Amino acid sequence: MSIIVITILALCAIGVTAAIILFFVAQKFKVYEDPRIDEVEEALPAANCGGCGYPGCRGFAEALVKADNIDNFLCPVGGAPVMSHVGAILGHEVKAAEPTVAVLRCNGTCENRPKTNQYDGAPSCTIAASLYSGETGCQFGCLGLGECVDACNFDAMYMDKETGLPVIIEDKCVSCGACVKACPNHIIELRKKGPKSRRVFVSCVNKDKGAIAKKACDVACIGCGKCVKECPFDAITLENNLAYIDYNKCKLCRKCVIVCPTNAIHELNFPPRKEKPTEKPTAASVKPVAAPKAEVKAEEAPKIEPTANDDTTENK
Amino acid sequence: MNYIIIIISAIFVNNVVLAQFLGICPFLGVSKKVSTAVGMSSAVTFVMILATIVTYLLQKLVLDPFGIGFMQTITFILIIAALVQLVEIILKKVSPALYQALGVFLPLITTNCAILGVAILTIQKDYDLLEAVVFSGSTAIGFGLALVIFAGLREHLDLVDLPKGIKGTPAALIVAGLLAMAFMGFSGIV
Amino acid sequence: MLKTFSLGGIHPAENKLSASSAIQVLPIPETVSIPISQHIGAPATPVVKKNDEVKVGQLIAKSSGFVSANIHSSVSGTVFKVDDIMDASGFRRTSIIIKVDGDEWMETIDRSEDLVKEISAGKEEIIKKIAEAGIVGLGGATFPAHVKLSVPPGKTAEVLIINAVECEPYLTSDHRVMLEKGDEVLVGTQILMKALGVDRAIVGIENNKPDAIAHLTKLAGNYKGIEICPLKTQYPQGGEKQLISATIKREIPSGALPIEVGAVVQNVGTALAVYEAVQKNKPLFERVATITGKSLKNPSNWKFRIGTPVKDLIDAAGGLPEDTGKIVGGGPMMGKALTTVDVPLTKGSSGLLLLPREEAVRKESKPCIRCGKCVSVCPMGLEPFLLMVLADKKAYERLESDAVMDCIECGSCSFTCPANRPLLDYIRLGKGKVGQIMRSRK
Amino acid sequence: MNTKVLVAPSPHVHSGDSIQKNMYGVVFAMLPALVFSFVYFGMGAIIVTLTAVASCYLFEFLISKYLLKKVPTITDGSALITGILLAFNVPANLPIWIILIGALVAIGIGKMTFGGLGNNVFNPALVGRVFLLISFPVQMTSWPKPLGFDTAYFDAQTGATPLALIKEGLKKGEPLSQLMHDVPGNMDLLMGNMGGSMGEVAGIALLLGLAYMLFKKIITWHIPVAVLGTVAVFSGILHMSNPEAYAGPLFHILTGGLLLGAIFMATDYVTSPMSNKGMIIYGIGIGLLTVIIRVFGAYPEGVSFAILIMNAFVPLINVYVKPKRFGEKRK
Amino acid sequence: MSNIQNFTKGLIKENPIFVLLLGMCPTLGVTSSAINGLGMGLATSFVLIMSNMVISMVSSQIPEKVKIPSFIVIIAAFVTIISFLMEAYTPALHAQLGVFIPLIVVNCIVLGRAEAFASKNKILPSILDGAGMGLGFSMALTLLGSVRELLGSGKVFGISIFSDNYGMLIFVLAPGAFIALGYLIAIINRIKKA
Amino acid sequence: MAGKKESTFTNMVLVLFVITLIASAALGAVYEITKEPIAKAKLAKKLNAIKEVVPEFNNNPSDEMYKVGLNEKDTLEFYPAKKDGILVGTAVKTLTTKGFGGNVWIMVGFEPDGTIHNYSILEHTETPGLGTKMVSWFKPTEPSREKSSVINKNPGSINFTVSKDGGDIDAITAATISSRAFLDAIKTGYDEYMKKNNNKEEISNE
Ligand SMILES: Cc1cc2nc3c(=O)[nH]c(=O)nc-3n(C[C@H](O)[C@H](O)[C@H](O)COP(=O)(O)O)c2cc1C
Ligand SMILES: Cc1cc2nc3c(=O)[nH]c(=O)nc-3n(C[C@H](O)[C@H](O)[C@H](O)COP(=O)(O)O)c2cc1C
Ligand SMILES: Cc1cc2nc3c(=O)[nH]c(=O)nc-3n(C[C@H](O)[C@H](O)[C@H](O)COP(=O)(O)O)c2cc1C
Ligand SMILES: Cc1cc2nc3c(=O)[nH]c(=O)nc-3n(C[C@H](O)[C@H](O)[C@H](O)CO)c2cc1C
Ligand code: SF4
Ligand code: SF4
Ligand code: SF4
Ligand code: SF4
Ligand code: FES
Repeated sequence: MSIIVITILALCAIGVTAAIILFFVAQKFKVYEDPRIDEVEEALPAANCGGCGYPGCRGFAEALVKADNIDNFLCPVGGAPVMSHVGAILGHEVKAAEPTVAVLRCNGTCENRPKTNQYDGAPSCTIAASLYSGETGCQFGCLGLGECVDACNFDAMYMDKETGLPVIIEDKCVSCGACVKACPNHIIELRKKGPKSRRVFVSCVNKDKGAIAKKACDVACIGCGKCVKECPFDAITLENNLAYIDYNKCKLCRKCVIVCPTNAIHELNFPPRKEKPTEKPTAASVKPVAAPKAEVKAEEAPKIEPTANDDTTENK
Repeated sequence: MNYIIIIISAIFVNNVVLAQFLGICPFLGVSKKVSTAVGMSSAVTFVMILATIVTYLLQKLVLDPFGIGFMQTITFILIIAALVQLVEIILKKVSPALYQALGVFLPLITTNCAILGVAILTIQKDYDLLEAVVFSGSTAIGFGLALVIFAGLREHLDLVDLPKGIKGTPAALIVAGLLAMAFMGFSGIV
Repeated sequence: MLKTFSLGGIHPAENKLSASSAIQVLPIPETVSIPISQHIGAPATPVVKKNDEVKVGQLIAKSSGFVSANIHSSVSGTVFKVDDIMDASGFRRTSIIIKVDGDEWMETIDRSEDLVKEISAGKEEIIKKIAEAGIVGLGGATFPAHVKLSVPPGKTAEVLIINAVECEPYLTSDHRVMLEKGDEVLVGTQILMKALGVDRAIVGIENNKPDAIAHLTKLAGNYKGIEICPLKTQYPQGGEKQLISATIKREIPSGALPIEVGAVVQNVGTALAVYEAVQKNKPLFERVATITGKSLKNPSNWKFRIGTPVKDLIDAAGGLPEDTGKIVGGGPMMGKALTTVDVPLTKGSSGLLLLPREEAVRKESKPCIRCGKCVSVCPMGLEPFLLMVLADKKAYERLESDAVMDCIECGSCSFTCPANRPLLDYIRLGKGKVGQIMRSRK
Repeated sequence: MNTKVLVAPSPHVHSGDSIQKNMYGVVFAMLPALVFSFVYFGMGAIIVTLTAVASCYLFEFLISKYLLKKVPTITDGSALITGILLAFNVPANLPIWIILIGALVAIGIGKMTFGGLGNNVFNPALVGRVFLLISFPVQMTSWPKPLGFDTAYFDAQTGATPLALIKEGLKKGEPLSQLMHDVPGNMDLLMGNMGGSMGEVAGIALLLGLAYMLFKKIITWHIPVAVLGTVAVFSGILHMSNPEAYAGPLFHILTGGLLLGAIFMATDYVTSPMSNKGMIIYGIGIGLLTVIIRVFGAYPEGVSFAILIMNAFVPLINVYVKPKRFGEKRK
Repeated sequence: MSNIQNFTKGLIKENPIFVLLLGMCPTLGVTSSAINGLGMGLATSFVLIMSNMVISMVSSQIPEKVKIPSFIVIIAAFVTIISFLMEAYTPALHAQLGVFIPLIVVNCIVLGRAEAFASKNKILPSILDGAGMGLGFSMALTLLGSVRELLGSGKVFGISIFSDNYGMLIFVLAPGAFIALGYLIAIINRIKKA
Repeated sequence: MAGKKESTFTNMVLVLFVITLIASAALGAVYEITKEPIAKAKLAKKLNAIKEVVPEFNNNPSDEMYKVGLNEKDTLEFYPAKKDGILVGTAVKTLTTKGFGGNVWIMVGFEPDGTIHNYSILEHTETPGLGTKMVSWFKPTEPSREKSSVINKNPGSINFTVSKDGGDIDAITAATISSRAFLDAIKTGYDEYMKKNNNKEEISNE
């Protein structure tokens, strides 16, 4: 039995001595630190396993407190619950903003925009853009080398081989803006998703004078200003020969779409339209399959997600 | 000569990580960058030597005389945990620069089995105090060597397009395996 | 052992097809389009407007800053319009388009062929004249010459180096200029020496031009302080830093200018232009260029008026060959590919190379096999394979610490890489980004 | 013009060098050694080589096509080199199934796991070889006699390499001078008159290969010279300190896979440093480790391990040993 | 989270080895045979369950500052207990596992679960969590042990599958441990994706 | 968290104290409980090892165990096995330091004349798959491998070294070092045993 007594005595002695020493040393050597570090550390599992890639939980906590955005951090032990808790402590809650989605503002398909030369350099839009104007007569349009697609971490984009343009899969796009940043020609824009994903926008960024633009690309905005006049809500502005629709003002009346002589204005995810049967073949290629005109050119139309009847999208 | 054998054995032949499987978690976790790996190695070296001395004395002065050798695990880990915390607190105050370089790795060390493992192995191998210090020091150097080489390899792999399933831990483990295989060349040196 | 630079280097096939073809004069076209930005620095400001009458050599756009250059009309006629036209890169750039009418020169220009050896102008006047004449570096960089000659306070120039290397394959215009205008070039060199206040000049010539070396060596006896320095044939000997290293064994530190080691480098063509500007009052409105290519009927050297369409030059040399795959403005290593032949020749046009398609098309890029050949050829001692990966991964900090800004874009790495990797494409990208970052930090 | 003009950044011309040219150049340089091995080891060598090469090709093809889902690039010739070198590194009587495992490990683990040519960190052929050596020590250390061999140091069926012979003898406490009587003379070593793996025996053939590769600028001199020089110096020092315990430099250089390793395997582009300075450090490391393992370690032969260990250092070397930059102050 | 989930999540979704990558040392160190893997797994499970249980009971009484030391003491006690029990009743296995038994103390899984789960949950969920994690750990260790044993000596749990002449020795040695685990995780990643 | 104790000094020390108290009490208790079985297990192990290597006996060899120092650190242990008081064999716990991985401990049983009855490997650090083969290599069941057997051989009467060194025993393939070590251990045991035995015989003869 004596062994038990010794055991107890020894261990308690060690434990208590350690505790006392620690306590006093801790008092004596106190250093000020951001109190949030302690808070965050508390939220972490304290396994100190290094699985996060940081030196221990405290190291991770410090990194978290310093970071502006904790999306790319993960504690493998605690998983998502811990991370959201940390997010709450640091006030990194996702702001419930109006949903936006990436929109491609170029419709210069191989068909609409004839190639004038052949790019043979490294397959990167930025490299091509810093070298020259691109394979077509339009110096503003999509270069078609897919840098935006590479930038997207959510598999929300792919290059359509037939059109030579990237396609955004609306359902997958989380509106992170990576593609917007990647594109050297600033063709992609994050626009308000709109009710039932319905959107109207000018699918062109060409600032050349009408004649030059038209020569380079069949569906270029030629800056004629008809849409500006047509719009009852003053949502459209014309600058540098290019129309732009302010999505905050646009009420989705679609009048501009009809008057545009080059079909540069696109409508997305609208139900079929009865009036105006006159065909505008080129615009069909990016309009959803649901649109009536699309049937004519169904074969050539690229695979666009049939989102028109999508219930999951935000309905405001 | 004895010391030389201990040193070579601990660093190369029976490398803690590559042959003894101790301290694998930090080996895999803190090896993404060479600079961090160096910091971690220095911290481990420091703590490992310190811990070995303290636990050695504990064993010889307390556990053995009282015949409570079976308390080894529990007392050692308690002591190591306290020690690490102590070092951390003191370092933070006394030398913030050193703390930045080493201290941040300290919490990670408590749960590094290499520390406890070496403390226990030292007792098992029946070393005297000086041998114990040499042993723990060179074990730590062996840990550092493996860690730094490995971090270099991983930095390199970061710049390479690895196949999807392999990227990350599997690649790290396989590289570690090949590294361990290469280190088997040292076998038999002592 | 012939002199050469300290690190790396390659020896591409020389292909100097037009070396023995004497400089011809290209007929004046019906219209010229003269871009207002033909130099490094701020674009010039047009001083003429539609329907203005202009003479040859008349100022039509004025330098708009310290680093900028005057632009003169290369023809006489009427200004048709000042408008955006497509440049060689397909972007629209402002140009002055002039309808040609006769060939009336400004009266101030001395049109005689006599050699004027006596340098009457003083230091300041020389630099002023050079600035007025709109002279830019004709070696490729088109850096305004007067800026280079204005040695910043605290620095002293010790030696002038004349870049007569012409290390680019195919190109021969400098070669021909040396043979046909040797004396003018040497007088130009003396003028530059005077402007810089140095008493020593070195003309670096690669030994694949033995006739030029012989010719200039003979003439140089008549001029004080000019040495002709034959160099081993190796690309990119013509790079400013390489040439300095080859001729005076000094290496310009990273990020510094030649003046740091007491040197100023000017191209032979520039020397000729300086001669004409200072001694003959002739602004820079014409220059010599090579048109060449293996399938071209008549590879040759031409003196052309700035603003002449590229097409005219091609037609003069026998027309565009059937198999042309790439039209390169400049040499094959550093030149710029043109999208169309409907663009004007400019001050920077030192040559036009028509590459057959099969030679021009790039081979498929393979993964880097880490052979290290790019490292060993890089004249700047960089690691192109690494810089490419870093640029691709957007690791700008490491790019900077791995000295991406030192890259002179010589292309030796891409040329050599057995895996056909587009190294320089990415390095240039990285350089651009790092440059932006560095500037924004200031 | 019927086709559109090309536009690309400069440079617009290329040297015409290609991966294939380099790889097949190496293969060509290995031919003399291959011929020697066929002559010495006869049918066995032919079978081993063919199996190794064929299986390397096969595994590379299958893995890249079905696991990595990439277009297989087996034509680049690197699998051929791996196959030949794997064969060069094993005894000529190795059972076929072991060769298959070796090829699978070399290509599968050593190379394709990292994504294929150019990405691996360890020399694939050596990964295969060492894997086999550790896994099948019995088969991997039973060297067949070269044809027409009649020195007295063989067991019934198999022979030992000169290095193994010396190691065994020294362990038993015999003096070196005694042992040296049993091993072939330097001339024999140079001509391949000894036991050993297929490719390592004929020093003269390997040197021929080296000359070819240097001439063709496939490799530079740095690595082979650094390796061989270090081995010569280090083993020379040991030898002078105690001639009875340590063999001399020439013996070390000519025996075992040192020449094979220094010429064909340490020089592998993918797994060696990029800068000249780095290559020399790497070569010195290999030389030191080789001698250490040979003289002090359990394995009689150290080159394979030495190269693999130094492979692991290559990324560090590449990061910390930069080429001399232009304009940098020389120290 | 239901109790069932508390239990099952450790098996696959949050498998401590294949997914969380914790407790690597014993994983690699003792899995040279299936039986060793299983033994280690069970020993660890015991500690996990018991420490989770006790910690969930007492954690509300423990001040923040001494949380970790207290937990460590509790865990270490159980580790020592299991070590005694094994030494008494399965001495052969105890000898095989060697130093890795005391090292259960520093196994990140044990402390990790104590902190992340047990200290914040009631007894029953904590026990289930421990059991699930323990089972996941044991399964993983047994799997790795089986693979290594099979490749290394042609056996699984000592039962011959093929002649050990064909065994690849390297798999029972250190390098084989890393390599086998690496590929196992790669395969599991791949299956999870598919 | 509600009800959480604050980190005051007393709380800290108190809690830690209580926990260590309980932990150590539990530990001590378990230690006491398992002390016996552990000792038993250890003994059983030893007895089993002895049983394996000597002919049947009915005494307790541990009681009659004697030790012989080999060097300053290591000692050989001798366990005489007697059936009905007559010595039928002696189990010798012997070792060699020449193993590939370090020391190898072997329990070898000698019949009274020194013939090897059987052996078992107690502890070793040889390489799995190579040196470890010694566990069964030297007691083959196939007659064809008779030459590698040590069973029923007397180290005194044959050349007890591996055939490579000119001896009569075939070494483990590719593990000559381990084989040498193995034979060395047995020879050591044999020599010490014979020394002791001869002495004893002399004593008993007197
Ligand atoms: C932004 C900039 C500033 C320069 N400033 C000077 C200068 O102050 N003095 C000078 O002699 N050269 C100056 N240079 C010219 C360079 O030294 C060099 O001659 C020019 O970039 C062309 O060289 P390259 O063709 O080798 O690229 C400058 C160049 C650039 C791009
Ligand atoms: C890679 C490279 C090669 C060059 N080759 C030549 C050349 O062959 N001849 C030349 O005059 N300038 C060449 N240059 C331009 C020179 O660096 C430098 O700008 C020029 O000699 C300065 O003279 P300039 O201002 O009169 O043009 C080259 C530049 C680089 C970067
Ligand atoms: C990693 C490794 C482990 C080895 N393990 C052993 C071993 O346990 N026992 C042994 O005798 N030889 C072992 N060897 C082999 C010896 O180094 C030596 O080559 C062998 O004993 C020579 O015997 P042989 O003449 O029968 O081939 C091992 C070798 C290596 C490289
Ligand atoms: C000079 C040279 C040496 C090579 N040596 C080897 C070698 O030792 N082992 C090997 O598997 N491949 C070798 N290769 C082929 C190739 O580089 C190797 O398979 C890559 O490591 C695969 O990524 C060599 C190639 C070259 C050009
Ligand atoms: S990169 Fe971001 S914004 Fe662009 S498509 Fe992908 S998810 Fe949407
Ligand atoms: S949208 Fe922009 S980034 Fe995307 S392919 Fe077109 S040019 Fe490239
Ligand atoms: S382009 Fe730049 S990186 Fe490439 S060789 Fe030339 S200087 Fe070096
Ligand atoms: S030359 Fe090409 S293949 Fe060789 S290292 Fe450089 S980038 Fe890689
Ligand atoms: S189990 Fe994590 S370091 Fe060993």
